[in-house]
Amino acid sequence: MQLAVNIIVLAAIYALLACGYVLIYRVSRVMNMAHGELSMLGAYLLFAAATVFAHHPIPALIIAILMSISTGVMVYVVLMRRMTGEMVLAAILTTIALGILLRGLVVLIWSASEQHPLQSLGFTNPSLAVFGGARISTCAALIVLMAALVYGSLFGFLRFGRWGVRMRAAGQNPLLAAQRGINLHAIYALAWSLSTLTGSIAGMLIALDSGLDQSMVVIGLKAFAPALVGGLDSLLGALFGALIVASSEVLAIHYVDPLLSDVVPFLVLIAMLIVRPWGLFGTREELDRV
Amino acid sequence: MSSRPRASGYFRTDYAADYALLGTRSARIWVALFSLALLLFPLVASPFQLDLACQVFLASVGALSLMLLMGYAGQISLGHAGLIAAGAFTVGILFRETNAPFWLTLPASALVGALLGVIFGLPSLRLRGLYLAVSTLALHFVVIYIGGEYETRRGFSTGIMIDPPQLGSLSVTDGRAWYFILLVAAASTLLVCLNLLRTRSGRAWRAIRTHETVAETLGIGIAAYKLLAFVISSSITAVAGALFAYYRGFVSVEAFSLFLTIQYVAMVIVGGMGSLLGALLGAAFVTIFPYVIESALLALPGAQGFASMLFAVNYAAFGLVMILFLLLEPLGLVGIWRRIQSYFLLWPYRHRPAAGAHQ
Amino acid sequence: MTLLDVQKLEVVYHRSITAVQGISFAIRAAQIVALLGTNGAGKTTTLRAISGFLGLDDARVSEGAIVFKGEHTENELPHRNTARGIVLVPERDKVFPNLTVSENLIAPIPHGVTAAEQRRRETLVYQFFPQLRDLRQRIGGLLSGGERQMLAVASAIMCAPELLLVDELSLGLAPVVVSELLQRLSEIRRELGLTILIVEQSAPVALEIADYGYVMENGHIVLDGTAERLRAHPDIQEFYLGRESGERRSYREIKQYRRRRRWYG
Amino acid sequence: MMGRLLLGAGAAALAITAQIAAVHAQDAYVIGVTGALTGPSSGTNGPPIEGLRLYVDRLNAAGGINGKKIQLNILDDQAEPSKAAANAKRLLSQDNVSLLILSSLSSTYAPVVAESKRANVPLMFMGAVCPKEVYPPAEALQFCTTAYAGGYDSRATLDFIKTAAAGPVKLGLVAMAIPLSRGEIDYAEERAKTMAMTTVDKEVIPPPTADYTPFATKLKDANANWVFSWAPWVTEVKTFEALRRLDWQDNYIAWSHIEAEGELARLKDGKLYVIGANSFFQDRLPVHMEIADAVKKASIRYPAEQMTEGWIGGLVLESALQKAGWPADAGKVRAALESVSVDTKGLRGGPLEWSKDNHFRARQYYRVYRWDEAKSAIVQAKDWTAYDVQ
Repeated sequence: MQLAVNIIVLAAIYALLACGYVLIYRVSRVMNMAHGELSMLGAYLLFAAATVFAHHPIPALIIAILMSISTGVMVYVVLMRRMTGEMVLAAILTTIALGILLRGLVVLIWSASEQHPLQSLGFTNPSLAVFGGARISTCAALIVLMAALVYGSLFGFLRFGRWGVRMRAAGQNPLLAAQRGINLHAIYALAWSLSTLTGSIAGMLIALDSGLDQSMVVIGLKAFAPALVGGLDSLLGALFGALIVASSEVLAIHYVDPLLSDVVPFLVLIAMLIVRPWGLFGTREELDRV
Repeated sequence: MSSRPRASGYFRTDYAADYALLGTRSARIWVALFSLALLLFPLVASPFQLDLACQVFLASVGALSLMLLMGYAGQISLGHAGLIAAGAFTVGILFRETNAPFWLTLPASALVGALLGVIFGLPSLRLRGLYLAVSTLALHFVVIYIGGEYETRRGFSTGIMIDPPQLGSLSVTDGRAWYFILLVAAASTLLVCLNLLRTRSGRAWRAIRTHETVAETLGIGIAAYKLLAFVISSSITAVAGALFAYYRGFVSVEAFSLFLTIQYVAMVIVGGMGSLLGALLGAAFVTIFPYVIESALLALPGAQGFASMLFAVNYAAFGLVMILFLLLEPLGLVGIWRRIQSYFLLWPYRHRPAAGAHQ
Repeated sequence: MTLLDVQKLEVVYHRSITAVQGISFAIRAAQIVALLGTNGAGKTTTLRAISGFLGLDDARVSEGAIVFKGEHTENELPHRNTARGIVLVPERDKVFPNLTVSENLIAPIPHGVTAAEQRRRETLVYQFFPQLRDLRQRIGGLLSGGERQMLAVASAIMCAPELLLVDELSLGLAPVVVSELLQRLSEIRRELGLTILIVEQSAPVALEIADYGYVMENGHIVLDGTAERLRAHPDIQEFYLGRESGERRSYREIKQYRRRRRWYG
Repeated sequence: MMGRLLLGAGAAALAITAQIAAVHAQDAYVIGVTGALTGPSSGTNGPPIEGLRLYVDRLNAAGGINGKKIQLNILDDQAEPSKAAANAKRLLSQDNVSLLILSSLSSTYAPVVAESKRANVPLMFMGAVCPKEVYPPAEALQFCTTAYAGGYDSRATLDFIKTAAAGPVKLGLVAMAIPLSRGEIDYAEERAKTMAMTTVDKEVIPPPTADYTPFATKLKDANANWVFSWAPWVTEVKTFEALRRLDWQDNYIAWSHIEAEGELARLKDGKLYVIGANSFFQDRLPVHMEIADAVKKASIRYPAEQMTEGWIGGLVLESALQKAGWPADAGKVRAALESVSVDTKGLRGGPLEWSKDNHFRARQYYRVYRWDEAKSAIVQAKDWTAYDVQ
């Protein structure tokens, strides 16, 4: 039982982080290697807001979320916009560089020691009993709920929302999209803000659940394994990929060797790349696209 | 290949001239002067500067091999640190287990590198660009894991110590000796690369990089050449790792983080894609830059007062500079270099002749 | 009144190759104008210049002016032009392969357009192309060539254009499909009072519905006139409509000859 | 174009300043410090350096030692071996320091030790775990002031568990997946056998982990009633929290890193014990007060209780340099260090004494703290217990 819960929680974390990669990739064919850092930044923004509005959680949360959205937009407008038309590698490298920059800034502003936004928000994180004697912490439960919520709304948005349809259109054929009067820059900016938002939500919740420090970055990095396993251009894929990776990781910890837990995602990834390079739900021509 | 403008009045009169590494007299003179400077450097340099130079040479070897793979064969790889680690660990393990001398371990690591090259290269037969990059990245983690396991299982909790290599009776510890060894290593790597690029395979790689399908239709065996590129580059990289192990006198997984890969990719990009000179410039820049920033920051009044912040600044600055280069100078350092060069060559005219203006 | 006025337009690729060398023409509102010419004559370039699509392949309008409803639109961004009312139906990649037909139609609708307006346009489109109504849930990638072309035109109309640019309408389509499409176009013109500029290699297709035509070669307009006049013109007869007349001269010769005529005559 | 100019200008400026930077302090004790001020372990290794700097600044303000100021040359190694090696080379060869101080991950030891041997300059570990080389018989050049040290820690911990435990001990062990921590935990496992404790589960947890629950689940399922963790604080505390979330109600003892005092107050858990060699600030000894207001004055970014390690390092440095006199070269400093005997003023259980063959300390004192729900304050679970080092 507990195993199942653990798997679900981890999967939710990965899913929340992975969809950020997917969102950006499908519109601009860029792998955002700074996603981990951006999520971490989101968490720190929450921490900052929490220290400013001590014990007024709601405004703090709202401020933090707004800030993280605008961060995403800024990243695009200031940085990635210039990289449109450059070669993919250059764009990826830009995101890597951005990541390094962010890491430095975070240490600069909030120092390297661990922070606990939960306390500064004045929340507590009691553990709840769920079916079969298994237990789950409130924040973890929140993560699962959030993942469901985010994915639900994303699916809805992309399928029915006008901007969603535009987004998919822009992803498939930017030229035609522009011809049809779709403002590509707006679309890309939207994608970046959405991905940063989801990433930050993940970051915030993880930070609330188990403290906040630099290690967040590596978690973010690990989350692109699910994204690729599922197929970089498919949200559904990201969801399934997260499930697969999470379950294999948890099972490896439980039955084989805890040490494996940080290679397992990549082993799964390699296996997938050998068998089905374009991922579970990915479209095949993506291979030649990049 | 060479898009450098030449002083007017220089014509190639035969194919030999086309193949000559150093076209003009002036080129030869410059190279001669430069190498002289390199030879004299140790006499004036402080040990710390020597160490920096050695680091630069080590980096150049790695950067050149990566440039071969990425800049010419057009295969993105994020497994570079993994390969360096593989080379280093080959030395470490062989030395620890069998106490093998360097003239055994170096070829061994080259061999291991070649084998890994095949493994790293296999995905490239099916994957391109991003997907390839990620698969190599995954392999990086696997290599590191294995290395780490060896370290702990054998109880080398603070890394594997390696004695300096024995040349006959004397053992190489002196900084100057290392300077020359690594200088030779870097120079020979450069020569190897230069010559490789002038062979059939070199041309094939460029063809593949520019357009894979077209290359295939031209009858180039894509698979073979891709693998070849990976094998060669990887074995050079592994040797670089081995040299690193001997130079530092120890091996430990922490030394081969993902950040190392990023640094090497940065060298290739900052230096300028598709140019060996770029690789060298990039290696020098990326290696020395942090120290320059550091000393610049420490030069500020009362710097020590808030040291921990300063170093965070240093860390961020590296990212910032990379961004600036990517945004403002896509051609990289080599682009700047060429601009300066052509400025002087073409003076007083401002534009170079259209032919070969862009590579 | 003239809707689009092209004056001494000159387009340069890669800062070196001049594809269009100072052409001028004007299109009056609610007209169908055909731009004829063989490969490389510069037709498509002209079209791209008008729709603002040059930037992508490193080309730009170096001389002259494109005036749409009194505004200069040289080197303007595509989506701006679309907002102005200039919409292009491209030669290939004309639909979004992974979107359903209805999504293909919704995608281009600019924000700010009310749902009611959207529905109005949709019904309008479906009434022009009833086939699409049945294919609403079909993925764009699975449509046949003809259906694709219809969808392309349809989604162009969803942008509520004033000037519709159609590139190589007939390319790779069966004659029967082509004639149907042409019919639709002229209907659309009639109903919506659109202005249409079609670029064609096959003159008969174009001249079938066009009111006025221009013939381009090597970046120059070498000939223009009403559809009837063009259809009657001996050169057109010979080289575009492919009717026999006297002894056959090689294509290149005729070009020279025509140039001479233009220069010395 | 503008940007390019900027790039060029910036590079030039840096180059120039770099030249200026290479200045030497003429009449001052030059001490080299390299540590992880940024990077993964900076949370643990940064504060000691800050503390040392704080202490030295106060010394200098008070006129220095033997009338000479102390100049600390601090360099950051980001916990990267090669960076550390380069730093050491630079400090030793360019700034020719007479003592090298290291506060970083264990992976940086090898290269730095190698450099210090090459230059024959003493190396003092401060805030970084003590290597075996400083235990008797000690390596000539290596010294260590750090509180924690492989071997003795596990011994003390297990002894405490033995005394505190009511019934039979079912021991769970937690390490981080870095060689050092794994080694120590393996040692603890061995020792537990000899003390008639059954080790029911051992978890080795990779440094960055999204969710610690899977590991905690195993510990719980193995129903351990005592869990001992000797790892970086993150791993220790996050595993504990995960266990509590699984509603595991038994005892957890972890090594008391510099963060411990703050964290105990945060967690408020009666069955979380921390064992360590440094006294907590809640004892409010005069020295604690002294440190606290020094921190307040200098506006350090870390809480006062994290300064202890650095402060002790400062005490040792002061007395060593006093002995060494002026001018002090590396040799003199080393000789002085070998006979150092520092009164830690209650920061530790007793004085810190070094001899020719013992560069760790003559006796290592341990104290156990825990949170007391009733008093809602931190209390001593066990006062100083001494272990002779031989």
